[in-house]
Amino acid sequence: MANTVLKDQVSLTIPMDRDMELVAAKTGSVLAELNHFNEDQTEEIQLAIIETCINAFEHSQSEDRQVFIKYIVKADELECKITDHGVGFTPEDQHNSIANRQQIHSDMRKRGWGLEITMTLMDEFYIESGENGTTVSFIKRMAS
Amino acid sequence: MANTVLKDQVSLTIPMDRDMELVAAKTGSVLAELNHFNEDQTEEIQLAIIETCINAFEHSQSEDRQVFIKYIVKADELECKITDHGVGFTPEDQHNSIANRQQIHSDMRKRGWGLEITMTLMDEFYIESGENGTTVSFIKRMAS
Amino acid sequence: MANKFDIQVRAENKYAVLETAGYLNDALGEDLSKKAQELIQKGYTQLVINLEQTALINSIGISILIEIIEALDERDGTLNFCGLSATQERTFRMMAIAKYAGIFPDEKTAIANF
Amino acid sequence: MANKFDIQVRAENKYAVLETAGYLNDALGEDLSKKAQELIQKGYTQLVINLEQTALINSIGISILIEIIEALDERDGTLNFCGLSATQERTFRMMAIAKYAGIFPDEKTAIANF
Ligand SMILES: Nc1ncnc2c1ncn2[C@@H]1O[C@H](COP(=O)(O)OP(=O)(O)O)[C@@H](O)[C@H]1O
Ligand SMILES: Nc1ncnc2c1ncn2[C@@H]1O[C@H](COP(=O)(O)OP(=O)(O)O)[C@@H](O)[C@H]1O
Repeated sequence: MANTVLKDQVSLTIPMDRDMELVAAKTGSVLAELNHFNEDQTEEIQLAIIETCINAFEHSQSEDRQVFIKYIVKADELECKITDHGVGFTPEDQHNSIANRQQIHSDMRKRGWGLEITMTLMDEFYIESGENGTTVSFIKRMAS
Repeated sequence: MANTVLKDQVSLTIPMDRDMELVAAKTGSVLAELNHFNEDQTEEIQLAIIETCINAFEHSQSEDRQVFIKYIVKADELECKITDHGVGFTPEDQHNSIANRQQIHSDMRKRGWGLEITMTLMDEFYIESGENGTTVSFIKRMAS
Repeated sequence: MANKFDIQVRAENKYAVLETAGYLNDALGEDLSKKAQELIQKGYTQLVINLEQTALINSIGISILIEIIEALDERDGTLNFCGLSATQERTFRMMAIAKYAGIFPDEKTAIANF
Repeated sequence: MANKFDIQVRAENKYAVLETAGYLNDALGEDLSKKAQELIQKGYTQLVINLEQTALINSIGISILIEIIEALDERDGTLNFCGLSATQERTFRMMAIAKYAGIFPDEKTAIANF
């Protein structure tokens, strides 16, 4: 860890274990509340964190079984960077996760929603993924 | 960070900044609740974390202005290790903090309570302090 | 708060209400699914799921809700939700759940609209 | 929840009630102290501090409560607390606050016991 002053950054490391995504979500919700986000936005931030953590738990196959979360608090936005040291994925993997499911109503699929929910609820959204793992980043801006 | 599996350990780093002790306390409270601690015990854990973090903010003079918290969850206990990279202190400093205060009622002093509150509310309590900083550790066991 | 495993079932004459409390994840979702299947086995085809005491739902929890909708569909039944937060309702609409299940502000309205 | 700066003051004929909401730290404590001093200036010597909506207090917040007790002591006044959690009451007893201020379960009892 560098000895720099990271005034507005909180870092959290959680094990890939039952309900640990709630710890990450709550940390985000306290930061959102302290930063005066409203209740709906705080819930949206929590859902985005939960979905991204669960994806790392379910899909990353990481050996260290840990998820690393950075929360960066700015005047009117909250950024989260969620990293695993797993196998990574491509847009094709993501597409397959949607295509390969059976369902009764073609427009009501059961899985393959995590990334889409996160993308829809947040204002900015990025994926960096490779053989050293995945970092999903998103930014929520305060409603004006 | 070693690549070992730390199944029951959560790590949090917070800046020494206004209200950040609440982030550390809430993380502890979610872990306590998931571990089925009762409401009183969850509050006690939060208070111990808050007091220890505030001490690091107020007294450590650390240059990196960060506090590092490890939460270790076991079957019927929660351990917290709270570290700063500050100047450290001795039992004498602690004693002076109590002796040098003016007050109307001699038994109702205003400051010098943080460590004592933490010690009283937790089941085990340790201080390691030196010129590289301070680690305060405490364990809360579930009421049987 | 979070993850208090808790499902209340109130079975009336023509319909039944399932009320959840706490984080709706795979575990609580499967518990809910089991209770809904039991009601469906007993012949109930009009179910209300009241999510007022559930602040957080993950997408695995929602996928289990979709399975309940599908099970009711096979018997021409209906599922009505109530007690959703604004964000939950938004997510349900995004996932097309709102097309195959009802979404109502409170239990009374959810029951009145089968 | 946390840190909503919020203090309600209800000044009656003979006493006044101060009700806090949120984390009682230095900031909320100083706000509370200012409001208490204003009441004391106006001649109030019987104050109730209702902490029901305050889930967390830090020791700096408590030190400010002690200053309010001292300010009232100088005028032969009384401070009664109510709405404390079990842990808050335990901490107040440890810090000898319970010797110089009253601790009551609710506002009604706190007011009846000046
Ligand atoms: N952290 C990750 N590591 C590896 N693969 C991932 C990760 N996150 C997402 N994916 C891939 O993207 C797909 C889509 O994820 P998502 O939209 O959350 O739906 P679901 O989890 O239901 O499949 C996953 O099935 C997986 O193949
Ligand atoms: N993390 C720390 N770094 C340096 N000194 C500390 C630290 N924690 C406690 N101390 C010392 O111990 C003393 C007692 O702390 P405490 O019991 O919390 O009372 P207070 O903070 O009101 O002085 C402090 O005044 C300080 O000298």
